[in-house]
Amino acid sequence: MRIPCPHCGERDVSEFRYGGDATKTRPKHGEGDLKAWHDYYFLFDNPKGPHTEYWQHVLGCRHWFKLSRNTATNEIGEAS
Amino acid sequence: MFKPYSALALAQHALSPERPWPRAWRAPEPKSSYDAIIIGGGGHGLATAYYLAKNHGMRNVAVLERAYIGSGNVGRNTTLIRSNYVIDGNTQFFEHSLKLWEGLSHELNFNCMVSHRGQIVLATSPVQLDTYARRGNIMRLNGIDAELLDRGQVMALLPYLDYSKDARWPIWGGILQGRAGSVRHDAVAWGYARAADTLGVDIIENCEVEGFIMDEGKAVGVETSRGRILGGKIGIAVAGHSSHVAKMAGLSLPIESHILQAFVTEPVKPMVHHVVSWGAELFYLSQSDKGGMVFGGHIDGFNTYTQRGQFPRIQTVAECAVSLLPFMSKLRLLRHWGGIMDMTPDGSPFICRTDIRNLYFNGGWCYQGFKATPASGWTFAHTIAHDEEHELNRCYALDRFEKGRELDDYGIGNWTYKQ
Amino acid sequence: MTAFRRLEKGGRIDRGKPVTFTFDGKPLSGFAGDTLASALLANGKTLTSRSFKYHRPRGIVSAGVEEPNGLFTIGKNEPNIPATTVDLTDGLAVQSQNAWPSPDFDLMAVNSLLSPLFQSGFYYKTFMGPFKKSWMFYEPFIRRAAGLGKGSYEKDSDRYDTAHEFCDVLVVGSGPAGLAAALTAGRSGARVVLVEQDSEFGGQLLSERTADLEAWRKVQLAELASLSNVKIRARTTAQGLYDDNFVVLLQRHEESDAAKGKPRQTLISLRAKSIIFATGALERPLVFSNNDRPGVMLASAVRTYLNRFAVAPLKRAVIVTNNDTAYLTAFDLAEAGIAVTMADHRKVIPSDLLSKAAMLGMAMFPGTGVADVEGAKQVSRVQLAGAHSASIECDVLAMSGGWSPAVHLTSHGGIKPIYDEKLAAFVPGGFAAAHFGAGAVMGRFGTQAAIKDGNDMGARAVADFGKTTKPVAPPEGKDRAYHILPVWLPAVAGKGKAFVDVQSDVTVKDIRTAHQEGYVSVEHLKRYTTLGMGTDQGKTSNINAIAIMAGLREVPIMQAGTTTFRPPYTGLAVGAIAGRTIGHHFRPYRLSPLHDANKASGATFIEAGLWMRAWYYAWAGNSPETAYIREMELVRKGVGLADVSTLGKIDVQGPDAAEFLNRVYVNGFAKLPVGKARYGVMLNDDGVVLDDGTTTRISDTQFYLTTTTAQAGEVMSWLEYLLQVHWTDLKVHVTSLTDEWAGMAVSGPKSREALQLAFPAADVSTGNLPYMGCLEVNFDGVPIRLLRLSFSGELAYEVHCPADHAHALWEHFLNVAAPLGIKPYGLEALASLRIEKGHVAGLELDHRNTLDDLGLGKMAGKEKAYIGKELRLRENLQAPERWSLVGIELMEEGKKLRGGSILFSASDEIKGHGRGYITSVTWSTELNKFIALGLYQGGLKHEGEDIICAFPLKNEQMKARIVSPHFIDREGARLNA
Amino acid sequence: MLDRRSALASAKPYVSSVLQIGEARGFSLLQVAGPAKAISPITGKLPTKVGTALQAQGRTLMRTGETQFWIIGSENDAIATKLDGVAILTPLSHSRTRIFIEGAPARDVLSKGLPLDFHPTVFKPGMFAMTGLHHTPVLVHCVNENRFEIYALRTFALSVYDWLTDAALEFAE
Repeated sequence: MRIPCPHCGERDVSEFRYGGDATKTRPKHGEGDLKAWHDYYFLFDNPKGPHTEYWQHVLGCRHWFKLSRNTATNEIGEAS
Repeated sequence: MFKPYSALALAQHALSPERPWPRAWRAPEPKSSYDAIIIGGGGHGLATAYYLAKNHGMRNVAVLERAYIGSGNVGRNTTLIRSNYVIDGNTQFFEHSLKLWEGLSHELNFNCMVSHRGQIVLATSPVQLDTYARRGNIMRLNGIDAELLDRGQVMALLPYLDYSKDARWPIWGGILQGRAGSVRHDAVAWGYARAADTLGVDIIENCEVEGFIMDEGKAVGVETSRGRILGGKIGIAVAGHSSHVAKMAGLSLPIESHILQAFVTEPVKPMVHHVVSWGAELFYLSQSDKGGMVFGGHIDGFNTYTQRGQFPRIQTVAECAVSLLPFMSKLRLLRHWGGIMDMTPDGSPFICRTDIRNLYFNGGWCYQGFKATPASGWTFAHTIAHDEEHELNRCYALDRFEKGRELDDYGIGNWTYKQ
Repeated sequence: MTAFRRLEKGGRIDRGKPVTFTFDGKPLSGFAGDTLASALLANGKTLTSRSFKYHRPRGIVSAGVEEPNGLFTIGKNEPNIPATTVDLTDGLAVQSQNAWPSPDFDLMAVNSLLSPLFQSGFYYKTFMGPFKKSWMFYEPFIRRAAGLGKGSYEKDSDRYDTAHEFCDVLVVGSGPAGLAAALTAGRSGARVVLVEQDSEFGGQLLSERTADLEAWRKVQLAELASLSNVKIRARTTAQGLYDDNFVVLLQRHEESDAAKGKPRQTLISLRAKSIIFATGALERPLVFSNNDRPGVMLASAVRTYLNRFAVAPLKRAVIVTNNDTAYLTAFDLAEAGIAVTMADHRKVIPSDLLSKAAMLGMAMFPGTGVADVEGAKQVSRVQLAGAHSASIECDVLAMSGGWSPAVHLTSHGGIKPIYDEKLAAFVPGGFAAAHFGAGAVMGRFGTQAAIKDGNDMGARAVADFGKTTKPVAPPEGKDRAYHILPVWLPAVAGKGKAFVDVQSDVTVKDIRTAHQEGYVSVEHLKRYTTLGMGTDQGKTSNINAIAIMAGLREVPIMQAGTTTFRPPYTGLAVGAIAGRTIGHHFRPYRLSPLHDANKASGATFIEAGLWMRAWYYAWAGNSPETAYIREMELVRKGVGLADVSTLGKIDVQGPDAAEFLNRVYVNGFAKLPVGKARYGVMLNDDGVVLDDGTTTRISDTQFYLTTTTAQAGEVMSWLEYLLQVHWTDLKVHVTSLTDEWAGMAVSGPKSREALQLAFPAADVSTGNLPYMGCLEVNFDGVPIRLLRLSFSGELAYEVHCPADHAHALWEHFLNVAAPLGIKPYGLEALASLRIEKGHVAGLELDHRNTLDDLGLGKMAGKEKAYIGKELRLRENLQAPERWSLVGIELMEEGKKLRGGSILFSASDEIKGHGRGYITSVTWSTELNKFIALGLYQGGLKHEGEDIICAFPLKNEQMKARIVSPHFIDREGARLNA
Repeated sequence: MLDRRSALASAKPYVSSVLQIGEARGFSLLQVAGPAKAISPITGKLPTKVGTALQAQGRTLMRTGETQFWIIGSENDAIATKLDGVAILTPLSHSRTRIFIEGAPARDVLSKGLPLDFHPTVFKPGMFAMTGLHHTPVLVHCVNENRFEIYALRTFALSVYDWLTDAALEFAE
């Protein structure tokens, strides 16, 4: 798989680190009750199809970014 | 017409080739309703149906399989069985599973080739050996066999590892579970299917569940590619696609689907007589009865439903193989494949009721679905039959994260695939 | 008995270069340009091996990678290599496999007599009794019988390299289609890579005998070689296709020399913008009684041996076919003077073929197939049946069941092949973007069609990058249409076994059995009968099997399903995948800037994660058990110097730096004064401890954060995640300084004196540098940070300096403080000293423990928010009976506490999971006894209670006592001194 | 008195007639985080694209992020004092070991371990890439057609050097 880093351009997946579903909203710092944090941290929509997720170019510029990818095909979409 | 398997029966068939073997399991048309429906004709689903019939007298049961039985992870794993768990709950559950493995071929009258050849986990530092010691002590204290090995003992048992100065990490010792080993994975699905079928269970292949039928918050049936089927109780056992199926019932799970790759070399005469695992990086290898070296490592590290792995992971696993067992270099990779795993925050599974009445969930198996198969079916059947978890699977509830009851057997933290 | 001979002339072999090799120790000879297979045939070796299950005599079937039978062990340690894929080289040592004592006379052949028992899946039906674990008795026999070749434990002396490549167009296969495609694409100036698994380019062309085709091949190759933008690679197999056109190529080098760094093979990871599959097609065997006898071969292979290697059947050949292509073999054989008998399943045969056959004096049997084959170790006679019956003596039986496009690679991407009724074959089920198929793989079998395909696809591939090109001129000639009459089962049932998969010994009867028992899906069929599971992965057997199963199920072949093709295409050495990343190169090693200084100081090193760390020093002893005790005493009584450079260090800068740290640490950092350090703990979102460390405020807007060695990378990534993803409003910049700064701990009652001697100009008095104080000094032009911290509990300092200066500074300390008796101490002593002081470390910070478990609950800010605050409050994480940190003292003389011991109260029954366990153990030089840190149910509520430490692995139990984890200087007098 | 010591001080020299591999010492590395418009007046100019470098006032200026730059100067470069207060400064001179590889086979040798396109028309002089070599993060700078400089983490430098010289064994004497 080749992932387009917004800084460095397309690189092998081996340079990156997956960071999970990017569509979930993290409760504001210091806000949100136990339930809100539980659902945010522990529950995943885990769709079979289009997915927006976080990646870090950890063996590169260390930039964290959003990537859209189809989990049914691994087809890569936009990175931002 | 069930016909027992035996050497004698084989001989009879050999002498009169004309008399055919009966089908291992029937291919019935789905009935309009069952007392219980199990979604998923994998190892866990078939085992569940078998134990529902066997232990709980529920024989009006259907197993619905999207493709052919055993088409999921039961046929895509590295076939290892063991019970070296340290966390209260895990220890007892996986030991119960290993005990069931021990008598399985007999119980099912189907040779699953359960081989207790022993597993050795190798430590690459004194500190790691201490953590293994804790594991081994817990095993012993729970009546499970375990032996702590020093470097010399490991050298004697596994003379072919790299003990040279060239090794990146020296081998400090290891822990041996003699009763651990491997099983012919496909046979598990077929054996449970045949035994369940014999007890009256309908195994329905090419039958995909497309939705749930609810009645006042109760699950009462499923819509399938082969029509509507009602069920008094409905169990989900579709690890790999759990989120996908649970979503049809409106459930959202602490699960992400990841790919785990597995590898097999061309067959050679016996060289490796144990299951060998390594502490430097997750790596495990055994030699199948056919002669191929079967091995694997970590998941690829991101969620996907494709069964295609990424090559960089294949390289890191091959690097482990050659670095630990230098002779592997000349053996040739025959095939590699991927299975879709339910990954959970703490690496442990779910076998439990759900918020929806009469709907039960089994999944989240991470790396350990295969070895758990018998106990998973056994406890899931109990949970479905009694509408209540058995002591052995009480810890595998969906709400354990809300309660802070993680079962992190390796002390690597929640969602560690992100690391 | 020999059935083949080498012709006096012809072929592509180099008769000027004779080659000698050994087969089971006996010397044989061949020529450069031979494969092992052609050389063996030329030497009359038709019986080459024994089959997997029945140990039936077998010979070479094919001339390519699809070879199911002719497997050998090359050299000492390379089993299962198809003779058809080995270039013959001088001194090649070849061993036969899976036969004892020899393939010619194999005692294991008794299996053959028992074969009625060994029907498919027989082992699922027996070997179960009499006992629960009876399989353990049977398994060793099964294992020994299985397994083809023998491996060797000896280390592989060859070298394997890796390479990364990129190109515009990858062309796989160098037959007419591939050559045309590569050249057409190449002419556009695009970066083209052409790979061919054979040692020569040309594919099918290499088996032709017409001069104009050879001339055409040479012309194309010459032009390809002249283009700098085109790379052509022979002996290079496209093994697998992965996501985003990531293709794995295996290149086999003609010569290798590990000592000189010359690899035997190179694994190339190629990213191609587009791919043209010109992978050709594989001929199918026909299924009939005893179709596995040595001398029963694929028709195209017989032709290849004749035309490419000048190896011909002795006198007589029978050919059986269901399509036109086998006539090419027949005609070439006849022209070479071999008596040819032709049996064609088709009643109606194209007239031009009939007339040419007649002209060449071939015996023709239309509508006829093979009923049986005679000859135990080599075909001697063929029984024909059908429209005609005949019994024909022969040396070779050449068969053609039609052609199967090599759709393996095109399927790796997940697109299933589809069945084409007209071709009686599976063809690619479509292509992803930028994928193209050319020639036989598309079911277009003629040379002209292949070249046209190649031209078209080459042009389309480069058109995608807006490039134009011109096509390749084809040679004179005209394709004939491909006529096939599908034949899957024996025309007439013979007496013998009719094999579908010769390598796995799977017969038609086995498939019937599988069908009867309900193993009807293709995957069940394969897994139950092991069909297609051999080293050839069913290249010649899968289609026949699917078709036979479809027949039994009475469904169309497409409905019976296809098999999933998985990489690699052919056997791929695990060593080639691992490349150079093995042995001490397996993972990088990480060295402290003080590594050489440690070495000079007599350190013994130990692997700690990727780091090599100084474990203990020679001055203190020559074993860790004794050395660390003297090193501890040194620190407790005098002054010691330790390398702590491996600590994670992070530069946290920006106007919001204080706010940022205040959020990530459970305790407050907003009001930390400049020049002060503070111990902090971070939680993960789930409320479990992530890491701890000491962080110093350098200025209003700058902090110097340290992490544990183990978690450094994780914490860095976590901080970046928070700043870049969630807290983008905070103006903070984080940078790792782990490599920039070295650190050494100066510890012990005399450490202040040592510091003073090292930095005479600095005021290191308690007033100026109190506990948890920080002082920046400039020494010899080098900026140095003096942090008054203590891991050991003694008066102690950490001295941090830019990495390159650390070595000199270390020596400086050892020199100036020599009068104080300063000496280095290592990791083992560091760990022991911290246990005495009750500092938690790796073994306690294991991602399972909460702040409260570690006795640090009171650190957490009551008012302020911090990461993990909410989930930290989860019910069970607050349970009073949780296992939490305690100190443990051994109460028995002469025994040794052990890490990993399980803890019980004195009254407990010793079983189950206990009430806790020991994390870290040391001998205490202060208390003169073994002490430990551990986790115990209820923690210090039980201080003073006696407990049992159980270590059943060594059948040990010993009495111990729960005490405070702070074994020494609880009030902190020493570190505040 | 506190002399500097290289991470490669004890490295085995690589000897070859066609390829040179060694350490390029004597540089300073300053990481500067801040808006380009504030920084460029002081550095002369700045690269506009991440992954590109240029020379100004005798320094090599690399853009390593949208608002992050590496300034590579002489060992005693004092530019930090000029940038103080203008941007966030982090001295990294000791954190990186600069390994050069020069010669006709340089691109092929690097291709053995770096998943980058080293084709001369793609990886041109003045360009650099932040990537992984032997599982460690490195910055690879194309100085000219046949010369590359690898900025490796200091503590991994010897391991990376060993791997690289082993990869280049076929060109060694």
